Amino acid sequence: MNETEFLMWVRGPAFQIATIVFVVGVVVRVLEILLLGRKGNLAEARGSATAGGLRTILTRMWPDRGTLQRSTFTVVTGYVFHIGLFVTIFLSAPHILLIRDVFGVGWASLPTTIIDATTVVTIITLLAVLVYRLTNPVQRFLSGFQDYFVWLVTILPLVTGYLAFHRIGMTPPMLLAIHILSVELLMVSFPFTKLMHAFTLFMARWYNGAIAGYRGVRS
Amino acid sequence: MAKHKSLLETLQHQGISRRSFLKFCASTASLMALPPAMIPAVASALEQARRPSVIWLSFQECTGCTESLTRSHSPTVEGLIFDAISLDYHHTLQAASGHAAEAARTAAMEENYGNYLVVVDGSIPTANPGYSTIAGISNRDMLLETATGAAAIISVGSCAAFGGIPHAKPNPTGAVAVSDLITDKPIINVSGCPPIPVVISGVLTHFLTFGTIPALDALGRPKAFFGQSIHDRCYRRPFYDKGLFAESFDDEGAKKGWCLYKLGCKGPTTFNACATAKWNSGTSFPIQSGHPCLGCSEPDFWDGGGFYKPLSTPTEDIAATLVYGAAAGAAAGVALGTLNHARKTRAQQAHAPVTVDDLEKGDGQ
Amino acid sequence: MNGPSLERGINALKEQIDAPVAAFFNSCVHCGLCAEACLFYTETRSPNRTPIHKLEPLRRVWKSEYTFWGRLASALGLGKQVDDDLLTEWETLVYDSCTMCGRCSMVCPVGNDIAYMIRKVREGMAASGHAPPDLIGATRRAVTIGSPMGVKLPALQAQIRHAEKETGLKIPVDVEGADYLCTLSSMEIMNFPEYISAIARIFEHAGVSWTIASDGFEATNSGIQIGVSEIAAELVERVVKAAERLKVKAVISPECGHAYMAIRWEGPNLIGRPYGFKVLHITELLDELRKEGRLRTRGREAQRLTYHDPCQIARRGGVVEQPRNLLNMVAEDFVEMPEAGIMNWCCGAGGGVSTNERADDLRLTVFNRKKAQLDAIHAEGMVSACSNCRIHLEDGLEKYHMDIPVLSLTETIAAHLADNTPAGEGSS
Amino acid sequence: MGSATPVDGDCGSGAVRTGNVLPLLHEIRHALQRWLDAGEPAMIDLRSIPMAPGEEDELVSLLGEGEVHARLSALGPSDIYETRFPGVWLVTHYNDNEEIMSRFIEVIDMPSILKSQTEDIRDGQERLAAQLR
Repeated sequence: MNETEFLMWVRGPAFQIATIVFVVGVVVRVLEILLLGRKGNLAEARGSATAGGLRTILTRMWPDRGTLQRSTFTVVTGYVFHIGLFVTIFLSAPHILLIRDVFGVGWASLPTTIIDATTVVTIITLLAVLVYRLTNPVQRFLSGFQDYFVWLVTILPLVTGYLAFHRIGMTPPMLLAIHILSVELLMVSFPFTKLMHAFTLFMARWYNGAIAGYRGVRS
Repeated sequence: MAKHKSLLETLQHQGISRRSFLKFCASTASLMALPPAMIPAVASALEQARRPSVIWLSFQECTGCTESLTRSHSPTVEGLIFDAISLDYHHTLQAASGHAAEAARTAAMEENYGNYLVVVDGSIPTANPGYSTIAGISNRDMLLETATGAAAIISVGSCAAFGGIPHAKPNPTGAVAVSDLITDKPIINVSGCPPIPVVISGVLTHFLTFGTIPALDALGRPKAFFGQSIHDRCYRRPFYDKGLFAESFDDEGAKKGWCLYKLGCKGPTTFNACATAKWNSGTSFPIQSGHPCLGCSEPDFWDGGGFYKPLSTPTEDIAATLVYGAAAGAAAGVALGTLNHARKTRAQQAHAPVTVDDLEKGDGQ
Repeated sequence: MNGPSLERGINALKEQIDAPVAAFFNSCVHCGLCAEACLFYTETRSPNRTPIHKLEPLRRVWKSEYTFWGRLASALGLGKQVDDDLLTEWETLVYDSCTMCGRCSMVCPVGNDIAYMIRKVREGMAASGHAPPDLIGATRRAVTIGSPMGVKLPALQAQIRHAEKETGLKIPVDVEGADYLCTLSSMEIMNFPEYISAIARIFEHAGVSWTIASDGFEATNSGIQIGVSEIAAELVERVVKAAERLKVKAVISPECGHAYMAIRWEGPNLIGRPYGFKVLHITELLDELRKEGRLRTRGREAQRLTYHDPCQIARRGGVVEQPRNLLNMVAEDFVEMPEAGIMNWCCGAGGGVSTNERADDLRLTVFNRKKAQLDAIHAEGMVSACSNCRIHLEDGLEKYHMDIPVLSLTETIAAHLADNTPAGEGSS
Repeated sequence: MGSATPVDGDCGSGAVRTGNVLPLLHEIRHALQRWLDAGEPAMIDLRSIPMAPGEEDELVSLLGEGEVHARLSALGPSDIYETRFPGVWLVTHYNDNEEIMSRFIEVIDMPSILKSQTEDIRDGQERLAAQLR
């Protein structure tokens, strides 16, 4: 398989396989959660579960003051790399083209210099996050293979994307192929790991907010 | 014919001055993409250079490569080079035909055994030799026979270099590149569909001037011309960096000359000298005239997922895959969810009420 | 049945897992933010006290039972299973190191309600024989005697007589058709009988029709703390039956956090039917009376007062503003602790921890968090609305040599009642 | 490289810039300094530098025309002139059809191509002698 064939395989069948694994896996996991169901609440409501659920989905984007003060590093790096991932994934021109190609909708892209800088910042942040995970007693205690694996498959597309953009080390078609392949690895890993939180956190926040909202608590 | 004269002698024979020769050397160095500091070295090499014998073989091709080369009007540098080489066999250009033509080829091979240069354009069919024959000889046999005594082979055009359009899916003729059949000779791939004329003559000049193969990239292409991507040398690159793209061929962005990436430009993965050497005597190149690069100098460019499909997009129908995937996922999810639900119901049925006496282990109270 | 077993425990966990639990476990990214929200971690710095880690038994059952890959792994003999060793190890994490205060549930960035799941883990722990002995004892007393502290009706009657003598008021018992059925926690009966006098005075002042039930006075619920729904339901049922027998409009939960959780929020779900009456916390009722102008006070406490939010009443129960409205009636210098309200820190003794003698040292260690909050505001007195909190707060303050009185909100209001002019004519 | 006159029909002529003109001018400035300090000449092949349509004209007009202008007739014409900046020469080689074959900026006191070559002098001397014979 030469470079072009490899690139075509990565853009073609491999992307298709990754999409299938990703979609099937995510849908299965979401349904597995939802279909477990939960009992209705017989206690007299003080507030609205729906309003509470919707509210918490939004408000959990911001930490409470105490958490911000006590866990500044985790909160700040969490913001930086999530925003970084969002920007690099959804506001870079080639990615928007992919989205438009698949879904038929697109939007304006950011200049490559900004994407480039964001990528560097995100990579550095993720490295710091790894160091913190290895050194912070709580995070190290909680972490297993999956936590480090997920870190790896998250940083790989950023690194390979950076290398592909700057054409470092290999020919551009090869770099592009490796970049796409790293994204496919991320997609395939998604349904089997905590990466699922990208979808399920909305459900978790919803349930949390609904349970609290029913009792008239703003969680 | 003064076959064994040096190039300088040939030029002097034509009454060309030393100053003209220096001008020729300067333009030649520029043609070969050598830095101006190399001009004296080019001059001293050209003083010694002998006219090599060249056998040009055309297989499954469209003659576009020859057309490209001969577009340059004489006496250009390229023209002068043709004065300086002995083109002993070329279907399109030779006067001889039939047995006489083949006899010229055989004679050139015998006379210059081990020293002649073979130029190939077109791919070679392997599925059935009958797809392309010359004088009753299959392309494959002719290539193998002619290559035996060659000093080097120059594969001109993407067909000879990588299989090109004949090699595109489903490749009915079983077309292959020269390098798929010949492995024991130096091969220089001058890819492109067609290659830039000055690149063809630049490579010929290099061989003529220095008698050596220029530095090649991983795909066997001279680095001097194929060392950088179209994207890296594109004058529209600043627009890419700023995120300014033409969205269609007739929108404001297109009129303002913005980047053509979204229209499927393959510049980022294509290596060629178009952006600097340009075409039609340096007039323009596709991107300058508002069309995305097709990536014609890359292997399998024809199968690259569509000329107008951006590089970053998948080549398969992912929207459909998503729909089918979601449907399959939903079916599997509902099935698994139902099983989980049954499992939970069973657990609830198996539940035995816990009383205070059930809390303490063993011989407690 | 025939005693606790691992099988029964795992079965109980299987029953407990629902969509929220699955969503929560799916979402955890091991960020560790819940650790810094938990006083059992912040005051001990033991990483294994990170809230989400305390749920490991439930997580393993969820994974191996309700996920495709977990089931596949189990079928292949892979994957981590729940065994008795695990449950033994987790017993102290689930009961001694967690008050189900729910502070972690408020900070989790993906929205995991960890306290909700701890409550469920305890069902499995109890059914498998991994509940702390003291909690088992208290539960046994609650079921057989009627109160976790062993308080029987005669003890209550003695306190009622004492209160009647003190206040000169008749304390209504088993009065059918009263508006409100007041329940009590056995701690109030044993440690803070002044509470009975206080509500008698306040209700007399406001003209509230109320009663105590001789067969449903105990509001605390050991079943909820230990994690046995059947027992919790049985205990709730006693109050519900009394309320139905006396045909009251509402049941009043006393100054006790988990009692409020039990009767107000868990009760109908435990007994499987909605109530025909309302349930109010005493501070909710008092605040309603205040709004209606039926509660009038005079004079104010001069010392700098603060309010400790009992977790089950505020964060888990939704009663946050009412106690503050009441305190503002009688406090000259009311000051909030840092992070007061729904983000307030637990005292460290809820959720059965105070019943569990094994955890005494730990609960006093983690009281340091409350001490830091108090140090920040230089409070001269602390008011709360949970007798369990109050006992532990007093313990803690004593241990840390802090001279701060701990007051009951209801008693403080009672002490400042205005002269009893008929409602509507008051113009003080 | 692009011909001396801008080509009509270029998409976005004038709007597009590679930004290569200014760096080139700086390169020329440094080359002049080196010539002054060390007598080291420099030569820049304009064919090797990507330029947007119109940019090369901009460069040429910025350099302007100085005192010396020469035209060769050797394998087609060559246009050689000193720019406004003494020591900076623009050398353009054409073929017989007046198409540009190559174009250089030379930083030197005089481009070597202008000098008479010893071989040509010898040749000329022989031809003169033959004529006088």
